Amino acid sequence: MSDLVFLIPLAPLLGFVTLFCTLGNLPKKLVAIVGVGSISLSAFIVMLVGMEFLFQQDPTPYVVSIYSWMNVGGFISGVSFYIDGLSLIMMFVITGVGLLIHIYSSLFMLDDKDYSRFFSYMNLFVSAMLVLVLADNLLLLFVGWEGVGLCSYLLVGFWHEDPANGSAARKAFVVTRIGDTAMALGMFLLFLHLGTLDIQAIAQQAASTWQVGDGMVTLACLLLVGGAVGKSAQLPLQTWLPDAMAGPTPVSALIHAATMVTAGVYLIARNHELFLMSPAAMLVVATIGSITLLMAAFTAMTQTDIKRILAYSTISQIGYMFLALGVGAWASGIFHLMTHAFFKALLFLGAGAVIYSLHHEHNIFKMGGLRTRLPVAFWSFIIGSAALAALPFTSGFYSKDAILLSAFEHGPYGPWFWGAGALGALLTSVYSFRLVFIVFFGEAKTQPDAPAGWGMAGPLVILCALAIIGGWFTVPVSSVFPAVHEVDHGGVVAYITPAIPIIGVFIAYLIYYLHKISIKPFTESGLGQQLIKFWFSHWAMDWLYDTLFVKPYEEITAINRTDIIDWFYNFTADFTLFIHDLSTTTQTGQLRTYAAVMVTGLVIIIAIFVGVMPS
Amino acid sequence: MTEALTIPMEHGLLLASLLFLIGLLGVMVRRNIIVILMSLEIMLNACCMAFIFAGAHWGQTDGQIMFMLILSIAAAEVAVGLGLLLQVFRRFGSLDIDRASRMRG
Amino acid sequence: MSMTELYSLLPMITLTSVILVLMMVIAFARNLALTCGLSAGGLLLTLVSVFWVNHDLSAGFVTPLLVVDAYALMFSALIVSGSFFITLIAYGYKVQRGELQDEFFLLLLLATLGGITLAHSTHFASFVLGLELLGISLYAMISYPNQGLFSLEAALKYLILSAVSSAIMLFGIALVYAVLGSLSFTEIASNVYQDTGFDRLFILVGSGMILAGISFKLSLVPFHMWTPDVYEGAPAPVTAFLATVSKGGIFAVLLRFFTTVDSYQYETIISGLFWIALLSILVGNILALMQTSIKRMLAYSSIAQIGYLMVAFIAASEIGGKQLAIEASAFFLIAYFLTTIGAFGVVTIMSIDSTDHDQDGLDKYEGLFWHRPLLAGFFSTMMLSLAGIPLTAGFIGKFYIIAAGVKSELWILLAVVVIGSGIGLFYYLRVIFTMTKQSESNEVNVSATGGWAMAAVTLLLVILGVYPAPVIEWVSAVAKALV
Amino acid sequence: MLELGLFYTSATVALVATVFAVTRYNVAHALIYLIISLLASAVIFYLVGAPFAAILEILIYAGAIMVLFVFVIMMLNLGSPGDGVEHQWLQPGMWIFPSILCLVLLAEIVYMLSSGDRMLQGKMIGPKQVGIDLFGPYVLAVEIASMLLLAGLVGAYHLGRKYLIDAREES
Amino acid sequence: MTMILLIGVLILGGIAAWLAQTWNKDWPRWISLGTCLIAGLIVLPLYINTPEIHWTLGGNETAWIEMVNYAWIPRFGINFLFALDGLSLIMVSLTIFLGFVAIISSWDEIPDRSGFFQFNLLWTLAGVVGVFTSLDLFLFFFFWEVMLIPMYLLIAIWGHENKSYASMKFFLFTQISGLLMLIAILTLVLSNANQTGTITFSYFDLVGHGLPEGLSYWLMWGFFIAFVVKLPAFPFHTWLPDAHTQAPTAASVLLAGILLKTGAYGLIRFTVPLFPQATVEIADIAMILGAISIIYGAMLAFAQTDFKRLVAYSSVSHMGFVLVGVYAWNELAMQGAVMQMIAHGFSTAALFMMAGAIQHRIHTRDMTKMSGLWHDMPRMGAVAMFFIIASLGMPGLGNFVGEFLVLLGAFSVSIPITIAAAIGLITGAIYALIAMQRVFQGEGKPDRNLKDFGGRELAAMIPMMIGLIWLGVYPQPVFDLVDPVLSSLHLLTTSDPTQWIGSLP
Repeated sequence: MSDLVFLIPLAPLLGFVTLFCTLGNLPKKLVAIVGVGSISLSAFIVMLVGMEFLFQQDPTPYVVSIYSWMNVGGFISGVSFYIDGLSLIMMFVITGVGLLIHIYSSLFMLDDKDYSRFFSYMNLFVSAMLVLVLADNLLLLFVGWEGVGLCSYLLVGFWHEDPANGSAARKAFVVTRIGDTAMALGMFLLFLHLGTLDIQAIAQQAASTWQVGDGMVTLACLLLVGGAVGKSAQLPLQTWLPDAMAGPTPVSALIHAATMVTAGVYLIARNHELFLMSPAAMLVVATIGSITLLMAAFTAMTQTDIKRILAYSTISQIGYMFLALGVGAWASGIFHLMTHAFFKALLFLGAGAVIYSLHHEHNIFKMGGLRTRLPVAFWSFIIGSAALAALPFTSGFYSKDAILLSAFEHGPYGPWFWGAGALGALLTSVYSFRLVFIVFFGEAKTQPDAPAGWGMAGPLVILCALAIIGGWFTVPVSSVFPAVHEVDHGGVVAYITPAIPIIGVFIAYLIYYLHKISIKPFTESGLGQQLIKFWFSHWAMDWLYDTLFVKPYEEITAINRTDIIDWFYNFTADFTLFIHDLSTTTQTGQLRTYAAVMVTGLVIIIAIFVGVMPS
Repeated sequence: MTEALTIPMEHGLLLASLLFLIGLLGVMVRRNIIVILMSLEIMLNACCMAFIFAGAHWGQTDGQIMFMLILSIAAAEVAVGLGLLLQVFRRFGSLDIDRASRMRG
Repeated sequence: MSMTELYSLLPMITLTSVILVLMMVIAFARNLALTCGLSAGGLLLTLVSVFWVNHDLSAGFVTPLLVVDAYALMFSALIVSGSFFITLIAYGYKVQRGELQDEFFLLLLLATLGGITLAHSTHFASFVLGLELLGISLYAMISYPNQGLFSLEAALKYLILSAVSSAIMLFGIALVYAVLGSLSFTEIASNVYQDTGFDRLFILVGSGMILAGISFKLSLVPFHMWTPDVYEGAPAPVTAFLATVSKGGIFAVLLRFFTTVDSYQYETIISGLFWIALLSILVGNILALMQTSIKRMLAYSSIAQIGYLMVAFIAASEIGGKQLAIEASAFFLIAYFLTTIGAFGVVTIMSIDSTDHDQDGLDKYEGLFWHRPLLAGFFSTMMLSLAGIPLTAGFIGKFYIIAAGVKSELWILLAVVVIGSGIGLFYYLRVIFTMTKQSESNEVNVSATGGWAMAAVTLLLVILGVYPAPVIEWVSAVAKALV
Repeated sequence: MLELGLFYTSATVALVATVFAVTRYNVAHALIYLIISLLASAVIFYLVGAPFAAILEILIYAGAIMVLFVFVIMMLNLGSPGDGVEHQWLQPGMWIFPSILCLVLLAEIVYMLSSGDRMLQGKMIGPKQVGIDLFGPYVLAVEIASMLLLAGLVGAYHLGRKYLIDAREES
Repeated sequence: MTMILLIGVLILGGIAAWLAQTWNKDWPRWISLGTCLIAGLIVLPLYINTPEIHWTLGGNETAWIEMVNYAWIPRFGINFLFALDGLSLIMVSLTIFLGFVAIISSWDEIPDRSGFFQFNLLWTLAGVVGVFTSLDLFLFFFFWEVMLIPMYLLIAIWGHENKSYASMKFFLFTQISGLLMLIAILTLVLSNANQTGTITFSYFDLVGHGLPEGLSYWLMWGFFIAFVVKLPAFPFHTWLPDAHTQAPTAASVLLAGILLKTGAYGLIRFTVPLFPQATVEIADIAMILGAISIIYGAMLAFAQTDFKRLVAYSSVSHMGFVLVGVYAWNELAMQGAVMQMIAHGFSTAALFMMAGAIQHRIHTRDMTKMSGLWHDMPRMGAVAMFFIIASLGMPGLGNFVGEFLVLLGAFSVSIPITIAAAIGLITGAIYALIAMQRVFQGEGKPDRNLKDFGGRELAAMIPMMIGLIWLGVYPQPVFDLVDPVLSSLHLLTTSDPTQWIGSLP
């Protein structure tokens, strides 16, 4: 089957090329067939490859070399794919969820005039994402990494007639580019010291070159983390993700929830051997994760836009994954990645269905009572939110529980991480069910259209199923990651942890369904308003960056728009002209002046010659 | 008279220089073209004188020969110069050299 | 005088005979075409005789006044060819200006004779006579009748100032003679060393005055003030002559004097020349910058060009760099001749119909590229050559100058050359740019002879720029002989 | 001694006459002073042993060339009426800078002259000697000078003739 | 012989095109196109040849694909010395190709004097080909100057509203710096002649000269400034925005696509090999200049409202990478620099062509007056998006390979400079995307009725797109072609491999 591996990213790429080059001249039906078909092909091959790999006696990772990309000056990088449990699970998620979302989109986007462009970008994205996860070296990974960033940009700004969308897209690209640059520097550092960018080789070389805790390895890890936080929207580069919701909803589901934003998690997990050598970097990852998950959770509590709530929840959930990575619970992190992909895609698609039916209405306070009118969406949301809140027996529960327990066990800071995670979990359940109660219960405020057809409902249903049962399996990554010593599930924590979401749901129920508890005293108090405003603005991060970076950059460039250096040259020219004007006045046209100047010259020359005047 | 003066050559050259400078001054100060031409003659004459003194110092004929050559130069120059002067007087209606300062800059 | 001596003087004799014949012809039949043809033919004949003599040259003195050697013949050839082209270019110009134009060519030939005399002269007497022969012919040519007031003014200014400078120079010569007792360059050279009682101060003041006079003729700063006015006022062909033949002849004698007498040993003289060259380059270029009259612009640019030439001249003060420097100045001068004649040739052709004042306003040249592409092409080539851009002889010339400067390590002057060239580019390009502007057509008549002459000059310029090897060989052989 | 006295007297005359020649407002007067200066020069030439030069100075310089000036002055009818104009033209201020220049130059020359101490040879060089040299080594100079005079002739003829033609047309 | 044939064909083609305008308005461009195709056909067989001619360069054996040597000016030992190796071959091919693009881009744009236009275009190409192939220093300088004249005329005659200023500035900058180089060349040659007794301008004789270090240092500056002005690097870059903005499209394409590359080529071919010691001394300065150029250019590009000006400043930024790469002087960075040169040639040429096409259609370059062009011209929008993406360094396209290798190589030499240069990746994205948004995205304007890219324009664009993808996906052939050149240059600058400037550990 390894012969077919190259087709996995190639099929969507060909789909992209076909759709892009025809520039919207194909009938929509054909576009949908190409767009969805290429992903299906990819998914099918992933299935085949996965089956073969998993049903081996002893699954061993293998490399599929396509061709040698660069071989220059001691730097060798090939286009070769690395198949192991981790890349397989990623591919399953990408092609599987991707396929569902493609199917969903084929209906959702049907009325859009740029239908073909949409599918071409989506195909390109899937292709790039597959390259990202399949790459066996960091450079190729970087290709996919930037590629998905590009697609994110293209798709966020898909409706480019509105400049706001364009700005959001640019923000998404530039902010992640900052992280990418850090990651590139990390790659340079690794290459400088290890002489290779091959991921497996790095792991081996690092072990032989560096001691555990070496400053260099920490620096390299931190630079890679820089890339990861950019792509995965973690502190301090998370500000782009909420704005990225400007794109079509399937995009949000695929890119900004299920796949691309988890690339950072994948990167760290992929390089876990390196990270294991740097406890400090691990600690940083965990800290970033826990802080981000809390910040985002607080913000999600205050949002009113349905997609932004989900966006912040995504940030928060990735924070959990980071926390997991940081505490060494690799498998749990990847597990959560997978389950999150299911339930978040579900939530977004559900939200998409709602928005679709409500004529692009995003404000949750203008919705309400949709439970009966949009039953599919309603159930999607119920299941998705339950998984998100990690209610028992949903997929989210299994993954998140494992993370929290691992965090608790982890070293001296463990309880702190656990505390953050637990608080986050509480908030998660509150805001997710706040959303459910406000949107689907209460009185109806708008009249939705009839729900869309099965093309959209079908994927929702499948995802519902996945969101529930997705947690019942284990991810086949045991061969990838070092065995974690068995977590002691005893103790109070093991019982408290599962209970937290339930408490959260209950609180939300009291506040937003029964209206038993009024939050008005809080929201209307001065401090409360300030706090809410602060949280609503996501801890004023945008403002901070605006003031610190964006505005100064704009101002400096605006001041220097005409190029200060040029001023120097122009001054030289003007000065010469000035001298010219000055000296033309000596040419009076009068013969007497000329004679006098001549004689002056004579006097001076003789003076120089006889040495009266120093030459 | 077969014996000529024996004076310091420098005296003669000083005289020539003074004449030369007076002529130069005339060129620089006067506005009447005729006077300027005359001043030129004074300068050339001063040169002649310098050559005569120098020739007398060395006892060579070269000084006098140069004198004669300068004489012919002066003659030719004056001839052309006066011809030009007539034109100028006709066209400009004046002998003021400052009239002839249309070109400048 | 022996036969060999007479034979060596063949070019001068030829030219003199042509002058006399021409005078007779004019006396009997006034016919401009005939006159012009005779002059051109005579000049060609002279040119042939120059090469003839050069072919089997027995270099030597012809009386103490003149010397016939490869150097003299090279400059003679240059001067005669310059006059030849100017004759051709002037023809159409003169035709339009009615009767009584025949003597113009006579004067031109006389002036050329003066130039050749300068090239051959090795004695102050012949030097002064050659200079004045050149000068007096020029006075008459500049103010040649039927020109406007400007030419009169120009002639007046040139006459008076030139006479002053001649007088200054003569006085200087007298001072030098007073202490050295000789007027011949070679004898001066030996006296300077042999005579133990020689007075340095006399020689210095004397050479200061001579240098001032020569600087005037070469229009070097600060003796340059006349240049723009005279260039502007004089009829364009005369300006071409003034800028080339007159300067070439004087430079020839200056270089010969310095190399023969080895005045280079006087450091103060070199330092004086240094300032003159430096100021000429800077002042010339700066003054030319925004000129709207092409002739004035070319006048200022010629100040700068001669300043470049002086860099090579100064470079000859280093013993090791002497040959290269002489070569450089000779080649640069050749390029300068061609370029200047070409440039003023275009102005001449443009001015054929305007009998009052030459067409030298920059605005008159707008759109020339589109109406008269060939003429504009010629002019652009000239501008590029003046700017020292490749494909033209000017580039090789500038290359030579810089090589000479580098060889003698004149870093400051080289820096000034760079600055000057930078400024220079601006106004040369401005001309080209003006010609490329769109404007309505203004018709220009081009005389056939003038057109062909321009084509020949341009072609020569480009050939020299692309394949200069033969000329370089020639020049370097001459320089080798001189050193 | 008498000759020496004669020399310094002539020198003084020449200087004074030249100063007057340059400073007179009336052109005719100036010309007369110039002729006096030239005659004084001729005396000096004779005294220092150049009789041929002295004769030529009188014949050609004071005679021929100056007569040309006289012709022109007569032709243009520049008499006393020109005085007033000259007075206007010559502002005292105009003298200052050129005079300073000339004085500096004089100082330089005096500085130079004071360095040496040479006597004239006191030998008389007659016309014969001059003639022999003139047509010996300097024969080509004579030839070139002839061309020079030819150029002067052609030039002057042309410039002057044009003037006459115009004058005739106008009358 | 191929080189002389090539230059000859271009020169004669130019003359033919000029003459042809008398008879028919359409002929010149067809002749021009044909000339370019012939030139391309002349170059192609060279790829098949393997380097066969061996020559000693600074004591080392080097291999060349072709070499021509005729005496020109024997007095100075100046020869018609042309030689071609992989690096030259690549650059020459790029030149011919972009010439083709330039001709196509100017197809409808030049209504009158098209013959003279094509003449200048082809002569510029001839000059540039000469620069890339001549190895006699005099000859090199000759071509170096010659290529400027037709380019000057292109800008001065067919330029836009401020052409006088722009063309003048362009010429002044390049000429004055050129004169400095001429002085340096002559000093080098004559000082070398003082030592060895023979005057020679041959690169092969001059490399490895034994001049004292102080002198070499100053000479190096002469070369360096001339090349860096052309590159152009901060602070000599200010001619470029004006020249590019005012030039007609074809001239912008040539300027950005190949003329800038001559500066980089000169640095690689001449400055470093001739003055290895001095180069080490200023490597830091040069790299810092490169890094400043990258960031400064990007910042200025961001602030512009004129589309062409933006692209022009982006060139400053991109060529900064080349400067950093060259002076990092290890194989990675050098290969990166070469790759960046080629890729930048494609991407910027395309962007200028785009700018020209837009100006041709809506008669403005002001981005504030555009917006929403995608709506009107989706094909152009898509193509523009491609090149914008390429220019901001998207992996998978040529520019990325170049920038990445430059940074990777430079990282081993100076970490702070590399970090500064890497910031250019961010600033680059900022201006590139804002341009995209301002021009193509946003609300379209009604009634604009614009013509989308037609077959002619796509015929120029698509090869460049394919080229960029090819360079990004499979750059190895280019590396292999250039590798022998670079490694021989390395060998001669550093006889001891351990002392390579910025060699890898």
